[in-house]
Amino acid sequence: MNAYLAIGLLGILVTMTLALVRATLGPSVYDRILAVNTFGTATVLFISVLGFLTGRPDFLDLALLYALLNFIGTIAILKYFKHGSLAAGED
Amino acid sequence: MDGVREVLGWLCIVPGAMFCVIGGIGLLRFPEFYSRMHAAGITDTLGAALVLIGLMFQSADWTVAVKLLVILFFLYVTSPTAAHALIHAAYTSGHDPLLADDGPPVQEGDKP
Amino acid sequence: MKNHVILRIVTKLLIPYILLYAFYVQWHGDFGPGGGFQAGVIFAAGIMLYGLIFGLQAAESAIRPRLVQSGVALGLLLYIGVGIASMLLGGGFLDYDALGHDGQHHGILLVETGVFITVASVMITIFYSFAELIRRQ
Amino acid sequence: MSGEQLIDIVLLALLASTAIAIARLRNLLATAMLTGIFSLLGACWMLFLDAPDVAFTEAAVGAGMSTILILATLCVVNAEEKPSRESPIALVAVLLTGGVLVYGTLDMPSYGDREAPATTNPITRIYLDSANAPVEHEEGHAAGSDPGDGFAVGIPNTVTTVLASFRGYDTMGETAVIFTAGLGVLMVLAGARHRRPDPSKEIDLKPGDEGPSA
Repeated sequence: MNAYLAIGLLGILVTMTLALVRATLGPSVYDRILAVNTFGTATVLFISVLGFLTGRPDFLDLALLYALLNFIGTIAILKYFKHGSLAAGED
Repeated sequence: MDGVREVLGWLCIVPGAMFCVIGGIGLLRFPEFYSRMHAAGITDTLGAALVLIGLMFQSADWTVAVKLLVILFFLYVTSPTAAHALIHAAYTSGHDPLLADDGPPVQEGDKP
Repeated sequence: MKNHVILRIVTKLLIPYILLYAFYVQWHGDFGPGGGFQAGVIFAAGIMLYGLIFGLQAAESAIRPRLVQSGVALGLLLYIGVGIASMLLGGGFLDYDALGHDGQHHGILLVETGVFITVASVMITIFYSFAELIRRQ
Repeated sequence: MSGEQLIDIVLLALLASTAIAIARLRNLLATAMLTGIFSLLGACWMLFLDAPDVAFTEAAVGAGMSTILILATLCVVNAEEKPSRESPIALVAVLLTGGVLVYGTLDMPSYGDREAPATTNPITRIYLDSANAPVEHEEGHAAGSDPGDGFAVGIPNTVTTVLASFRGYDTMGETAVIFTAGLGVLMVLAGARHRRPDPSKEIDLKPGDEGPSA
């Protein structure tokens, strides 16, 4: 186990905790969305570092999946919140 | 070669994780949404880039390095876009930033 | 969201890669993590993103509702068809060795394709009917 | 190794606190977002337990897909949970069920146990051996041969092999379940389409403040 990878993993876990606290407290919806977004980035990093730490780089497929798909959730929440509906798109 | 790798790991991954934590602290401690956005940007850009680049130096196989590069590319495309959409939605729906008259005084020339 | 230029451009950039990644997960499932179910969900998520940004009508003209509705049954039929084909070729039900040279490999790929078609179609159909329901309200 | 245990404990604590937050929040939009976080954490934890295929499924469904479907449901129903009276009977029922479940896990082998039935059962060895054995291309390799001798698949990902080949019947059943579930959801939604919506149930969300959170 490489020390710097372990330290990196712990740092990312701390970030995840902080983002989770913000997502729970967040006074406005936007704060929550921001926290979820940061949490998603931290998850991508967590998975990548964990893959290297355990010597299984095929975990990176998962990180790539999150890098591609995290965006969708954010957009969906924003759209729902802005239009009050997911279907409004022809405006 | 392993020594160089280790030095690069210490130089990239640990500062990257540090920037992530700094962004997280800012996300939690800053007073209002727009300044929290600024803090979250640190995690999304500097933290992610440093960690992923540090991992690139660790990878034994070039396909792994390319995968990391692709992840970095998509993170760099999607997270600014999400941030833009988020801040646009917040601003146009009347979520006002905390300005000088609302809170503790700030310096002159710090125009909104 | 249709007038949101940055979102539209980035979505246009992103969707081909999401769909491509779905196919990567589908065909690469033998070597890495993944398989038909995951690939179907990822494919459907790509289509949903398209529907969210460009509107339901654009998504429905890209992937016709009739097509996905038939896809729901088609995938399962493909799965069962592989089983029946292996029976006709002299093996048992879903015995891929009967499919000939390298039969296990081909059988698994075909079956995973069936799962992919069903899962993607079910997810897209549910999305379409939800959007239709919301629009009528 | 204590480092692994530390990560394990932190991940589980995060999962538990997310679950409590989901249960305590009244705003369903915030709940939808926290569900997304729960899914991300779940994928991380499953990955940590060395189950990349399960984590991959969780990731594919949790990122985007489930959020969209939950939000679509919120479009149709009210976005605020009705205040419910907390009754002690419910607490007792939950504690009882939880206690029974925990009691049930006591019989299970611990994580990574060498003597676990899944490890000692001979079928595991047969599965692993025949999934990883290279295919030998010989004529007369009888169809329907007995798994164990001469039966080889030669696909690196054992999970795919077990799911699609050795347990092909199971996976077919699962596909049929997805098919049936899809049909069921379609019928429910089509039934709701014919009813006239109640105009008083209009979604009314003011941006900015969601009111007090737990």
